Amino acid sequence: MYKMVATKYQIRLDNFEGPLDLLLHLIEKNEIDIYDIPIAKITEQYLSFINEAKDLDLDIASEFLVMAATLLSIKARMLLPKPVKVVNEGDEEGKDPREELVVRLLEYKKYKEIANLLKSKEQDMAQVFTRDLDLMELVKEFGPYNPVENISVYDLLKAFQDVWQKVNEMEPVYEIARENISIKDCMNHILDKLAESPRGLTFSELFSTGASKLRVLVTFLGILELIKLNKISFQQKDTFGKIIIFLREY
Amino acid sequence: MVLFPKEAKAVIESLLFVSNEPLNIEQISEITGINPGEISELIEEIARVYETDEHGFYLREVAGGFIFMTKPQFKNYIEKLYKPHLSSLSHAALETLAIIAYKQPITRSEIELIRGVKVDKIINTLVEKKLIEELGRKETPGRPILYGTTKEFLKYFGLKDLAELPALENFITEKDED
Amino acid sequence: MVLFPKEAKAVIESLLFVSNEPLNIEQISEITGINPGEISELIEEIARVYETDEHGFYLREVAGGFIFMTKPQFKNYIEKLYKPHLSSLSHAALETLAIIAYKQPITRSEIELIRGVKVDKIINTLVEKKLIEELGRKETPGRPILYGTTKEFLKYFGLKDLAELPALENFITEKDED
Repeated sequence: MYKMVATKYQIRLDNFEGPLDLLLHLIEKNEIDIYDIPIAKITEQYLSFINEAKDLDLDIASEFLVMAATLLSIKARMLLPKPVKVVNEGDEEGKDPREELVVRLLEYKKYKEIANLLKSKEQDMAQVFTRDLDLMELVKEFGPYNPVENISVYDLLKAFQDVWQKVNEMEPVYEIARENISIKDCMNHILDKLAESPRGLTFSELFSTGASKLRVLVTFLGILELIKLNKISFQQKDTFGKIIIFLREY
Repeated sequence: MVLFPKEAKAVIESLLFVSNEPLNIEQISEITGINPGEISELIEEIARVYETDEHGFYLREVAGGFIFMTKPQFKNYIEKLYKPHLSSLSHAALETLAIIAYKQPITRSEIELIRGVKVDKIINTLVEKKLIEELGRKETPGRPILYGTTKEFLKYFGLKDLAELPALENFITEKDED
Repeated sequence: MVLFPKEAKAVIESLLFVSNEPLNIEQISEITGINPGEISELIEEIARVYETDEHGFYLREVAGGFIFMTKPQFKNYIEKLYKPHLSSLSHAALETLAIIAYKQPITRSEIELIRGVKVDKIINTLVEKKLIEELGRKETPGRPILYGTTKEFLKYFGLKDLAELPALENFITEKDED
């Protein structure tokens, strides 16, 4: 019987930080040399923890199950007969199947010990107090403080101007927003243009080449509105041909 | 707990050190169990130590209690220490302030639309520095807060009212003449 | 401004007294105009004075600077005046911090490889507590975030700097000597 059976119900899976923590615990409990882990024994103990957690209906984190699989795989490889011929060191076949696990355990163990060191430092710091300074009170003592010292209204204006310029350069959307195009204005514009062109105009001829998306959209809406009002008409010669818009009177 | 006189003095000093409010003798007595008469004597001893020139702060009796304060002659240095907290505005803050000054009342998201970056932290800083304030809520979905400049803003810039802000048009024409 | 040595010491002491963050020598030099070497000497003098039993607080070197703190033995008295320190970190958080402290900059999945468990929640908590911060992105597929410890980390554990942590080699298990 292993020692841990006696303590079965005091030490539970959820007392451990993870599978490596549980393995280190088993290694310490059994006073095992970490460089020569009796893998069958440890695997059995490890699995009994998992089973116990299952019996208690605890959620077993997947990490614990992955480790169980790793242990079983190492155990299986240990059972394979050792290759007869001497193989080079570093050769995959000659490697101790436990090696990778040992490296991980040693690495984890270091940080576990450092965590304990941090814990003691944390406890030390809980003994000391810094002053309870009220910064706002302190600042008040300095009397009226000008947060815009060295900044004039002209700096402010300049800042605004710079921002505004950037907006105009980079975001044509703003230009449009400030354009304030109304459908009514646009409708009048279309009517004026068409009045000048008795033979009609194509859609794109109704606005200048550099027109914003918004202007194109509003122009389109204006055309729809004018058609509804029976002020304009349109003609299309071929199925995919140009649409010519002209004033109703013509 | 029985304390040796030296230890008693150190305990009292540690309490005076952490407190940001004047501590009175009764409070100290309650915490330490030392009798008020003794506390009074020890406080006097402590006060004498800090009066000497080599110390930067001293014990003052204020509002019926005792509190450590820095000596008045070092005020300028302490102000310098806190200047970074009060420090002048960053360029981002200045831009935001300029937008608010010229476009008020304005919402946070309207400013963000113009500057193209988040401005919540800057808005908070400007409110803390009393340069801007909430003017109300915009009657649009979400009822966002509207910001505008404060009376202090006018004071800091030496303006009578907002109309005294240099006009945008003037600036632009001047620029064009360059 | 030229200061007499005694005055210089008092000025430095006053600054240390009103700062709630560790002050480093460069900051003090910038404020006072005293040269760093002299400041270093004066700070040592100040520290020596407060080490003596009659004082309730002392000067500690933390996070690359100096800060006055109450002496540990007076904790119980101060906790009567102020609430005890807030809860401590979980063991999982401490393990994660230990790994980050030694392996920074490090990604979340690299930490998970060492600890053998998921650490996303702990990472979030540690970032919230400002004990760790993002240092950038690792130039590998997915460009994962790289984490490192903060100044707050040093303050929290009362460390001067990261070099104060013992070398990792000291933690190699002694089994090989058997």
